[in-house]
Amino acid sequence: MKKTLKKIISLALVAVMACSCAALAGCDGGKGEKVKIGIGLYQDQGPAVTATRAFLDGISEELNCEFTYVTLSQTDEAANKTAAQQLISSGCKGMILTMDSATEAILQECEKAGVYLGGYLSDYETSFDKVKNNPNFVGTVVDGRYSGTQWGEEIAERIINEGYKNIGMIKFPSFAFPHQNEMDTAFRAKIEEYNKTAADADKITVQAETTELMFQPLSADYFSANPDIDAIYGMCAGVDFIYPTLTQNNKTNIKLYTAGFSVDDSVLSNFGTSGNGCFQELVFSNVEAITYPLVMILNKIDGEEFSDNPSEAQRVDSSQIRITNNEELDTVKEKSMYYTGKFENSFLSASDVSALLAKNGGTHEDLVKAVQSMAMEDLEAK
Amino acid sequence: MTKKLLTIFKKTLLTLAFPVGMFLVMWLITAVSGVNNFVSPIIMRQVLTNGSLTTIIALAIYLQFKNGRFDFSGGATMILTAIIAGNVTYNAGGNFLMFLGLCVAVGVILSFITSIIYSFSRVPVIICTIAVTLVYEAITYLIFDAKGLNIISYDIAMFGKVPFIFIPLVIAVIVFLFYSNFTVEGKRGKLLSMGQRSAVNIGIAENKNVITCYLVTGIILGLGALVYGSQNIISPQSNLSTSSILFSYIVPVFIGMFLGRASVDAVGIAVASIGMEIMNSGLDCLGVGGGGVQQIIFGMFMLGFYAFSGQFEKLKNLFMRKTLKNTI
Amino acid sequence: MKQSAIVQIRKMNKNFGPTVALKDVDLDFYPGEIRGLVGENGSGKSTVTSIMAGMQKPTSGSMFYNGAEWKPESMAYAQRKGISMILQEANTISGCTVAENIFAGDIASFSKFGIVNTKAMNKAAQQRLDAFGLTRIKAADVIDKYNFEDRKLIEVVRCVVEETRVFVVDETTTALSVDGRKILYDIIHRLAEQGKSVVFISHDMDEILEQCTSLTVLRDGSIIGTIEKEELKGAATDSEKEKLIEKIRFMMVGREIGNAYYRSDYDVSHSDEVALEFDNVSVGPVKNFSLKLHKGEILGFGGLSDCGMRLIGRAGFGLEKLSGGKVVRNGKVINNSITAIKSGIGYISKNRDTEALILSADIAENISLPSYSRLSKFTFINPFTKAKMVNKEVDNYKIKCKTPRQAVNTLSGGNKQKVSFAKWTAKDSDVLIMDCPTRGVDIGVKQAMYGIIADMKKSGKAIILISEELSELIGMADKIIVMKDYAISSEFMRSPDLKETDIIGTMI
Amino acid sequence: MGQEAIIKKTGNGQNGFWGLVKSHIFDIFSVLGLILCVVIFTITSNGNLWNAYNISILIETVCGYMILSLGALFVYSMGFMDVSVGVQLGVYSILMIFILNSTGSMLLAFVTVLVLALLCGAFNGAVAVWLGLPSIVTSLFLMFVFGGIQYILIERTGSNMISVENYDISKFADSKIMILAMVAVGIVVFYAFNFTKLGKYTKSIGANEKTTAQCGVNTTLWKVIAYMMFGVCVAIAAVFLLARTGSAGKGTGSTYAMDIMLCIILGGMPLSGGMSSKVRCAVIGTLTYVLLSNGLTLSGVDIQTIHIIKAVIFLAIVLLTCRDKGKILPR
Repeated sequence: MKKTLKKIISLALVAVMACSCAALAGCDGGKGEKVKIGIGLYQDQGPAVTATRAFLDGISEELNCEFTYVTLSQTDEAANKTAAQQLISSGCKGMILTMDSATEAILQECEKAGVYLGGYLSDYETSFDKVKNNPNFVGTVVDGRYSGTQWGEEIAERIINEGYKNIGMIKFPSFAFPHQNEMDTAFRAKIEEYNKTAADADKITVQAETTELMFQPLSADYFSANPDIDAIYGMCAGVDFIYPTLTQNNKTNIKLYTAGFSVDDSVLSNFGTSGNGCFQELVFSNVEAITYPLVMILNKIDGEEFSDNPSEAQRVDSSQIRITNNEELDTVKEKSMYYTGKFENSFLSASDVSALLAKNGGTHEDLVKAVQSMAMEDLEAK
Repeated sequence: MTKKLLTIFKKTLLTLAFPVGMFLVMWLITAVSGVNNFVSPIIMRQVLTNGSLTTIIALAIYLQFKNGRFDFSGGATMILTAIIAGNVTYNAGGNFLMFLGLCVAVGVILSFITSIIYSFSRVPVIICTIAVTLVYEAITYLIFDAKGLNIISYDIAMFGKVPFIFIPLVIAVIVFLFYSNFTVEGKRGKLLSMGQRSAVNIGIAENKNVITCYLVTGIILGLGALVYGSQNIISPQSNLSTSSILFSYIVPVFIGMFLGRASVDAVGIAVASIGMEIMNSGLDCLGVGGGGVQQIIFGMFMLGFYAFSGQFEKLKNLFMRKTLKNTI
Repeated sequence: MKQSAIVQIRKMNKNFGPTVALKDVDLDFYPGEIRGLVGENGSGKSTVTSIMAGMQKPTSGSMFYNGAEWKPESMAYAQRKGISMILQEANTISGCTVAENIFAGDIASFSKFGIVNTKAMNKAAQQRLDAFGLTRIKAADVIDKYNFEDRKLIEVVRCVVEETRVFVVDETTTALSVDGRKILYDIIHRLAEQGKSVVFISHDMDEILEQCTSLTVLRDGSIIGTIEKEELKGAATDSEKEKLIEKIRFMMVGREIGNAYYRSDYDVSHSDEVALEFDNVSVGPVKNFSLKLHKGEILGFGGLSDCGMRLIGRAGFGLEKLSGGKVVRNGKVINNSITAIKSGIGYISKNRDTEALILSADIAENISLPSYSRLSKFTFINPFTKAKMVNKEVDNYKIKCKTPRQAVNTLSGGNKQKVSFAKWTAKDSDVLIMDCPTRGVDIGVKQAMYGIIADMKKSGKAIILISEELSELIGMADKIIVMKDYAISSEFMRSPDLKETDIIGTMI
Repeated sequence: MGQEAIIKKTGNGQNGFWGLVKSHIFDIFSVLGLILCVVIFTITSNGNLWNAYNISILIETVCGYMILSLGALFVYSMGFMDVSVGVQLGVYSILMIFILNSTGSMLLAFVTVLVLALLCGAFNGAVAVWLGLPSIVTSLFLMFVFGGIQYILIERTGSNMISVENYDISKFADSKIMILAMVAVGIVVFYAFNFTKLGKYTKSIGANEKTTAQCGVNTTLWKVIAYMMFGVCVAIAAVFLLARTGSAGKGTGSTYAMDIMLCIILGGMPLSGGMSSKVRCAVIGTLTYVLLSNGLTLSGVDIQTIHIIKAVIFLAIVLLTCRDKGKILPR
């Protein structure tokens, strides 16, 4: 009886091995001369991942590319280097990574193997100055705008217009997200400017010291420390870190202006005037922005160069979709690939991307323009 | 009769000493530091919500502990249960009762699978449950498009809030107490954990007991999943990351086991959980919540408490000679 | 000629891997008899009874109980059907109440829909305890409150129930004091009078002769012979008894044991040099104990199991924290086992399998463990030097094994004990404290060990021999110290005229 | 563990080839697992497993794990577990960067970390004994404290991570040096584990602490030494881990505590320690573990599928190597 059991287990092991073998063999597919590009995302799930994959799937045929995905760690450089190495080892000619982590070490590997690296939705804050002249680094496209000033001002204007008087301020620690300081400063400056001219009753109170979240949900004592707030400017990802605390403490009457987006109905059904109306602003970056590093890498691989190629690697802003009211939300639901996860909703078609390649006559200016013309008005115009 | 009342009074006092003491200490510290929002209904509600969750999970961990096993898979079972039950309920448009039912059902099924693997594979329990943990974590990537779970803002997440949170809490405590004190398998489990070989020789069917115990753990884990899923956004897990759930909820178990000696173990754990949450909330108010300082204080407290309770035992032995006989 | 057998065992075989434990055993047990089973360790006496009692399954063969085929699935099942057995090792479960222990296999009978009625269970347990005259034991108490002996008796209460037809006692009495034994003897005799069958396994020949109505001898898994009631009762005088025992021993071992069982000499001389001194030692309940052990002396300690002698032994090896006084060897105070071993003291624990040996380790490892400090040269332990040392000991003690790399738990009890002796001779210890060194060891090995102990004395080693077997103390010790209630109650010098009865009086 | 199980594990002195096979069945399974991994991944990765670049990254990845699990052997053979290694590695990396950046002296950086690692080892070994705590408690304590320190250190830098400046740490990431380090540590550990008191005593402590103590072994002292030995390995591993990226952040090292445990289990060693602890458990386990991740990625397996394949293979290997045939369920 025991012996049979052992045999069964051995057989099972062999079977598992064999199955995985077969599965793997299936994975290989037609190789041809497709160019292999590795994509390292710091999330392994979620709408951004789905949309990125959908976009790359949609354009892979036209560009004759094949994409391999790995998940990066947000905190562990060694793990990220291993992931990058494995991409190189599996034959990738280029890599697009969303984390600026161990970048210098990874670039050394790239130099050894002749692989190109590009950044995606990341400003490469820590390493950019050191790597921008590295021939294997093609530049990065930022998650929205590099500077936070503009958005801070925009939110301040909305708040002034919509008449909220007591504003809570929440952000991530500045060691991790330095640009949220700019939003903070810009917001406060704008409000102060308004307060100078406003009647006493209309003056806006802003939380004196911005609360920093250590990547943990807001704690309930926030409400006892700031009892009277009627709106929160959440510079950090408020969907995951602020909203849960609001619902749990029945504070959804507080309006939330925050970065980030969710395709989840629990968020969207409470946006603007619908549901509890807690969410007033959501912002996300378009996954199509990956076109920038991708095109730059493909140019390098092709051995082509833009006529107006910049002398050093660039940090390019991308346009963001700001959702400020229900109509805009409906537009997003209808037309944005980020929400639908369907390639047909993409800003750029496969041939659009292909046309941007240097060998097809594209220019750097076109490329930058392409990733910067994907804002709300562009979506509405689509 | 009055004597009995007096003992009950004494036991209650001893049991409550920990959270009350913790409250006073934190209150004093916050007051001295000029933080005046510590004593507020919001904080109290936070203590109760978090404390209830901690209690339920700690009970599930402790039930296996009490039966002589260190089950590594508790965290993974809970996460997977929450993801499955939550998503199914949501997709089916079910209500919070359906969520409750599904959580318990899925928790029981997963625990049953674990127990079957353990009792028939006869692999040492830690190693076996580590393997099971890896499998359950991997499954979180395979189901529901690896979305994890995010239902905190729906009505089905009702059990995550005061006062409804007390319903799963009370069920968990009752199930725990009922199983370990009043049922045949609970008694058998006690015999097995204290003297495994002897109990097997006497003729207690160990496999059956292990499976029953896991089924009960499954109920409690299911309730834990219900509350956890109602309070947290859950993302898929990998590489034993769920062990951090285990390690962070094990401290109340350690403390509760000691406090429980004054009364009943389950009550000790509940009281320890509340006490720890008072500490956490106090630290939050002081502005050191969630950061490195809190972790360090937490670690210091755990070691200090454990060391104290260890010495307590030795002190007690000094006055009770009886143990001497047993060592020879 | 007599009633039909209550249990019949036919052609029973049992193998443990390649080891044959039982070979075609045929055995009958009759109502109203107390059947002694004797044989060396590993002769199969425990195996055959444990199969009968449902603890393990036979490899082949059949059993009949009350004429019907008997295939017990567990000990609990067998007990419900009337065959119960008390095991040699402690089988109560600490941390649980007495009642839970008594009804461990039977909790379900106090339950409705899976819910246990604890009150009813405690009440029933108390009734059972009272029926056995153990009114001082309270059913609702946690069993840890009671000592080893009481726990053994609680086990008896668990095993003997109304349905019991066959009751097996496997070497239980070694754990019991005289009082405890008396209670057990009463129980088995009462059962026999009620027409039930008792199977009694023991190493203590005198006990067997006194209590049993018939006797079966096993050797190497086979039945060698049976001594019937008539022959047992026939041996009335001391010399006849002596002869009978001689005969039984011959059957057990298969060869002449001879007279040189214990030490033959009565030379109590020893060097004047003090090897170990207890200076006003207070440990636990033992107060102000003083004693000098000399080189070449065998000091025997006797008494009931809880008389304090064991504490003295542990204190001598530095295992106990002293509340007063000191243990000294060569001017050095012994306050823990490390200083003890450094100054050449060795200790053989009574708990052989849990304290004296590492069961999962091989023979070589066990023997060399205390000697590694000596073997280690500039951190290097030379495997060849080690093997040489181990081989010497294995040869010296004639440890039965295929290779020294064999795990200790594959050895029989006697050979295990040889290993725990060997590790101290390998270490070259000059003082040896032995706590029940021959417990559970069969005659052949026992004889060899007595020879070794006698040789040790000759070579000038100092020995403390703690034993519950008086005959062993009389046979081996130069001086016997009897302890009672944690103090010395009497001392006897070695003499051919010393009788057990002289000593027992001072023990109780 | 059941008595019968011990017999099973240690072999029962049978003769002949099959006796030998039977008594080493668990070792054979773990080696077979490794060979199977190599063969299958060679096929599924179209030979990419063996290209020079992949070999070099394999060496780089294995190095850290290998040194750590070789050191962990001493702790695991006593039946203890150290969950604090991961955060310790993180803090050590950060400290080394601080020291390198301010003094430029690798020696100073290493010695500081070594001293800290030794102190942690001593703490783990001694405090648990002195206060009468289970060793997991002190190790949890260190985990919380070091986790907190790592967080605070990084927070203080005002950045997400810090990097080594003005010092070429990447010279330690050279394959030759890494192999050299692994072999050197391997030889020392092999020697210490099989031919010195340290190895003999840690195994005996794992098998039966009471007996070991009664054989005149100062178990507290040797526990401390064993933990310190691990500490030395942690310090060495920290250098090589840092050399890989030249930077450290909040999560640096955090996964190592659990990974090492998985390595050792994959090598066929019971977590209860004792006599069946072998150096080859650490070696084979580490190789299998690293190969599994590397091979699956190289073969182009989807990220989400890698987890389940790894888990199932782990389960299968565990079922084959850790089965216990005793009468009672092993705990």
